[in-house]
Amino acid sequence: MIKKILIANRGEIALRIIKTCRVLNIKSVSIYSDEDVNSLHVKKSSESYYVGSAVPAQSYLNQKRIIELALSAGADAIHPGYGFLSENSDFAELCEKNNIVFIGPSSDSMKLCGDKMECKKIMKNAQVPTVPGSFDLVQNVETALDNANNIGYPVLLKSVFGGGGRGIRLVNNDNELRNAFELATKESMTAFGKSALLVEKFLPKIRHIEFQLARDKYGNTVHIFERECSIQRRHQKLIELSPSPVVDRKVRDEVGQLAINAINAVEYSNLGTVEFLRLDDGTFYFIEINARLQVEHPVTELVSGLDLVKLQIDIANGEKIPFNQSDLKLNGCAIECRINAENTFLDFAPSTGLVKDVSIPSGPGIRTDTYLYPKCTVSPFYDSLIAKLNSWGQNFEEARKRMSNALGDFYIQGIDTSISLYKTILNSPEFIHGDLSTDFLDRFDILDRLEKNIKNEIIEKQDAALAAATLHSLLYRTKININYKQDPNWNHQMYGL
Amino acid sequence: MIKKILIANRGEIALRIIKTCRVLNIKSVSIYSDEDVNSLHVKKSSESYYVGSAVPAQSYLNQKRIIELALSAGADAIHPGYGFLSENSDFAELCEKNNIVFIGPSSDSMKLCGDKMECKKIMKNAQVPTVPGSFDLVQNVETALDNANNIGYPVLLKSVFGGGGRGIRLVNNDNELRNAFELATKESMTAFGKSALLVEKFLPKIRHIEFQLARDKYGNTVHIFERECSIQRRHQKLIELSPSPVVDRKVRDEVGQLAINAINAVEYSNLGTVEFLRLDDGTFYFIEINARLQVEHPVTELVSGLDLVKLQIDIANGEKIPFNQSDLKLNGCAIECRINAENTFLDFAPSTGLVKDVSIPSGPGIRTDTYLYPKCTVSPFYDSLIAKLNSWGQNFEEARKRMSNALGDFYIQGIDTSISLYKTILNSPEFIHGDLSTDFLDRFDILDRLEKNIKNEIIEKQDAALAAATLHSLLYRTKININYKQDPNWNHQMYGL
Amino acid sequence: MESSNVWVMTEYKIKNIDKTGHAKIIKQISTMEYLVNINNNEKIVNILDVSEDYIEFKLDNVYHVARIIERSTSEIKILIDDVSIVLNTNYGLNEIVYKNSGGSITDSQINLISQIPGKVISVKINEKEEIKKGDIVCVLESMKMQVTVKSHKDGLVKKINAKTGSTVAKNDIIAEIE
Amino acid sequence: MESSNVWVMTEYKIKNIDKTGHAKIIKQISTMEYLVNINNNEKIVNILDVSEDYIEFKLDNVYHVARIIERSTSEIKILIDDVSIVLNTNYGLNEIVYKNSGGSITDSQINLISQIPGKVISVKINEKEEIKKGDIVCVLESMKMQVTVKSHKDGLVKKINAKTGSTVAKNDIIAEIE
Repeated sequence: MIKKILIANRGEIALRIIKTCRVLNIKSVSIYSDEDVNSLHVKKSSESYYVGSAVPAQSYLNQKRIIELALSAGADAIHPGYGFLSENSDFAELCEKNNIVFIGPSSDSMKLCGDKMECKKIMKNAQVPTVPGSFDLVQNVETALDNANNIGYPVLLKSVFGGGGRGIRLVNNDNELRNAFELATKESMTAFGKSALLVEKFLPKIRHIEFQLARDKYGNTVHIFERECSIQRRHQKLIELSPSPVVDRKVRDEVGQLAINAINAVEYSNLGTVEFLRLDDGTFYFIEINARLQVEHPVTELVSGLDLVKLQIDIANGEKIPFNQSDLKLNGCAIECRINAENTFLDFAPSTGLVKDVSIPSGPGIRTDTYLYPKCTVSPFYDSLIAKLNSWGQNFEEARKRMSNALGDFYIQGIDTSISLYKTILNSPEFIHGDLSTDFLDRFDILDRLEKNIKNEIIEKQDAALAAATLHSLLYRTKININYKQDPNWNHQMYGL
Repeated sequence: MIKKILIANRGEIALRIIKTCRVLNIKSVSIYSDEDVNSLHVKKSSESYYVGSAVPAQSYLNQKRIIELALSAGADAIHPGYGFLSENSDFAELCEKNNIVFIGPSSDSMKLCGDKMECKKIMKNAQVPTVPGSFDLVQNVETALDNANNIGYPVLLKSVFGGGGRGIRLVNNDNELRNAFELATKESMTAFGKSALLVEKFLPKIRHIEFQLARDKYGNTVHIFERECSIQRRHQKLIELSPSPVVDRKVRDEVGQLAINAINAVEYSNLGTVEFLRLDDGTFYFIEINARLQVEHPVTELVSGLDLVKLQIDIANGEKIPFNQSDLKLNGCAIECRINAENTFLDFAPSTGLVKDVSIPSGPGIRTDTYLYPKCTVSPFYDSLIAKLNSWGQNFEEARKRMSNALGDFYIQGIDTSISLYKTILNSPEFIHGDLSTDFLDRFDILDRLEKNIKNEIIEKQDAALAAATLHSLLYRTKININYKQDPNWNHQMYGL
Repeated sequence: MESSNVWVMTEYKIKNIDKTGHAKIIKQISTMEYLVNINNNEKIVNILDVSEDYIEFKLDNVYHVARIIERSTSEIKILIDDVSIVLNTNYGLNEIVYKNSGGSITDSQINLISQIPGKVISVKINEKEEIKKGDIVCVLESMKMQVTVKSHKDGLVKKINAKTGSTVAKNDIIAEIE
Repeated sequence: MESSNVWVMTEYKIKNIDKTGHAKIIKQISTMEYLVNINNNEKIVNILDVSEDYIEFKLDNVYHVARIIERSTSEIKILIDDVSIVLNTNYGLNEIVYKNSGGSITDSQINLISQIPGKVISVKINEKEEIKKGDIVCVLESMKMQVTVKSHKDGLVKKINAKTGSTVAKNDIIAEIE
């Protein structure tokens, strides 16, 4: 039985894990870099240790040092959170070697999930549909042409050395493919000294829908419903919800079963997520398995009632999943907005520094997971995710309205955030009608709408701003501040300038 | 359709109602006294109006002024919250006369609920069991003796002019009753010029269990499960939970039906609560109907998923309840702690003044309803309830652990609160085992335990306190404060005193 | 370095539990790190943040926050992790009498002081009357609640300042009892 | 009373929407209450709380909070109910040029300034090169994200300060473009 968990992470997810540790009477050990001396996860854990300098390689990615700290603190398990070492199979292996329980899948299973090509082949055998395209690297232009004609144009020519949208070319016919192949090979050889290309079907207007899975060490597997994560920018999720507006019970059963097959095929253990693309015609294609707790796990917690971190720990302890698929009931609807420290109009550039003041929303159906507190600092060394605002409602519309209001109540002074952007998205008719896709922001010119909304807000607030400026001028010039309330002569003072 | 609601209340319940108004796109009008100029309900409502001086009679109880404000602001409805005018049938009538929707029962129905003797008679006819005793005032000692012998000793002799535990005498036999009757009559005649006495069965070790009811204008009635509110001090509820540990499905169905019969019998409309006493042998006795939204409504919201304020407004709008009894599913368990501004060891005396700092708990399963914010003031003119901390869990134990941790995260600087008391109660084995009763605090010497817990905490923290005092002395004496971090010579300065 | 031995070794009386403890700074390890001796155990303190009325630190890797509520030459009132502790620097000369903070409150042997602001609902004693400790002196109303104020001692009621219907502020003298 | 007519009538330029507006305090009704004229409409202001960088008030019974972020003799930057508004006191003499706060950022016509701290991943231009407005100058990494810095104007690259692998602070000059 796990008694003490080292949390190899920081920020809101470290706090989230600490909360479940406290409920389970498990001691939590936190680690912190120079940047995080005054972070909330240090304050809320049972013990904390300095791990290294601000640069992640020296601290939250410093495998050797983290293992040493776990051993010296007597931690019997490590929770990696998300990001950092959470999908590093070497680290999972290092934990195993040191007899420390890694709260996640085995290193072998994680390795499989991380190898996209290998994983795609396994899915083919497990009859889980993947995006049409090559199952191996295409070594020459003839194979590429064969593949392309098999699946039909348009296709994407992808370099495996790319990532995040780089090194991807859209081609519409044989001629374009020939040209693109030559260019891509040359480019890759120059940059990396080797070339490795893939051909994949180009899919327009897609939705990102994923299933939350849990699998224990005895092979019992359940899915805990889907999450739709189509609202993205630069392939990064912004807003997630459960259920998806295009998944009904029948689809949930069918695609949920595919997800179960997928995770069984890699002999996965613990919690994981199977990601799919969904086309407008209702086709689902497997993309990948995320071998960790996801950022957006709270929406699943809100509609299932489960504590997913507890479930992770229970499975890591060798316990059986204490329910069957049929025991799980999807209750209401949940939405998450990832509050990022960024300036939407500066091309989403990070915004860091002192958070002068913060006021955190609460009330019916609202859950806020955040590491912010008044006078804390947002560091440029780490992820820009500063808070996760979640809402729950009996239905999508109630959840949406609650979220919209909670966004208005979330006050963060001193840094730029994505809150205004989310207000615009949440109140867009297309979002209200569930017309989601990964290109939602571009398709509906959301940034232009946001700009218009901001101008309208300014117009709406101009009278108040003028009143404030004028009255403040008066009070500022006369140097009468808050204390004037106590002064019975204030009336006269004001005019006797 | 209601478009604008004046909220004739303050504090957390005003904020709670505003939140639902915002979800429903209804404008909220708040009112404030001199004490509440800087209160959060003023800041969060659509409009706000000054209502009068700090004394409730001049402000939140000032019926005429409130009606005037509602009319001039164009509010088509008034929500009374709880306390203040919420159960004042004259005010409900005044609203009706002015064509303002009173969000609550009709004045006639409210009048019936308020008349305890009349209500008891109606319940007798509706076959809802009431506490054994006289149904009329006992005019002479012979009737009192008859009644007492009918129901069996021990009995309570109660003066209707008492209230809150005053004017109640416990008697064990005919002789004691004769003496008590004489004394009570004399006392009442001296104090009030008239005497009115009741005989009621004395019930030891009772639980307070109530049912949340909703009834629309067409007579459709549902109960939304029970709440157990047995943890009390001086007949005031401190902690409430749903479900009750002693109510199973069968009892819920049976007593829920009694509650439905009770509320049908007074032709109630809107949300109300039917309160029962439960004896150790499982007998339930009707006590009274609370003709308003209750303080503890969030626990019902958490286990039912309903927004009870929305349901109130829908019913007031003449809508039918959109679900049947069988649609309602009790989901998990919820607990509420009423955080009061009071000093437990000064006989629960109110503690008022500036709240220097506050940090509000959040996270999985936690909901906090409060009017506190950093640097706000708790006024001595109004109720000592400053926050309602609610937790939800899949079962009682998860809800309890989450609550226990959230209590630890609730930091309120500047005033005394009941948080420490609740930590002691929540972690008492008797609470964990559900051994609740209205005399819980006395029965288990909770205040003594709290004192011991505080001593243990001090012993546990003494090393840290000594370290803090010593290091602070060092830094304080040398006048080196937070800025020393930037000073590379600090090391030397420290020793060069 | 030894010129300021005030902080080198300090003995404290922990009022709330009527015990003594001592603390000594052995050495400064680095800018933010100290080796200390607390009640004969060596421990490491890492200071995370400090200001004139505030200190955040780790003691043997466990986080603590101490807010200095009041500080005089002989007494420090600290709120440590939300636990209130009063420490007296104990010079071994004058024993500080332990007073129970619960129950009734006195600022001297004579004056009965109100701990809360409120309206006087009723006065239960008369001047020149002999009363016992714990007898109800008056009833105050504050925050919709009735609060009884009880005598802190046996004695003769010399003067009653509280009048029915009037209001009292916190720390007002309700009565003088000799 | 008329000696200080500065505040009696003020005309403002609302930068963000390129409009003007005016405000006038007509009279003080009571200590906390004023009658004002805003854009030719009379309104009542009730002040709820005020300090040197903060004012809470009701305007015709609707609550507002204004935080004064920056204040000079000619410009006031206000955060009103979480909406950022910049006002210029407009004396009708010098027109203040409206600058779009989106897009690339300059502090003069020459310097290209970094809006964020970060590590320089790659530099995409060379000194003496002619570049166009919007061309990518360099790529910064901050918070795990790559951020492109684009040129704010057409021109000749006079000097590049950013070097691959080095770090830049907020407001550092990345390049000089003539």
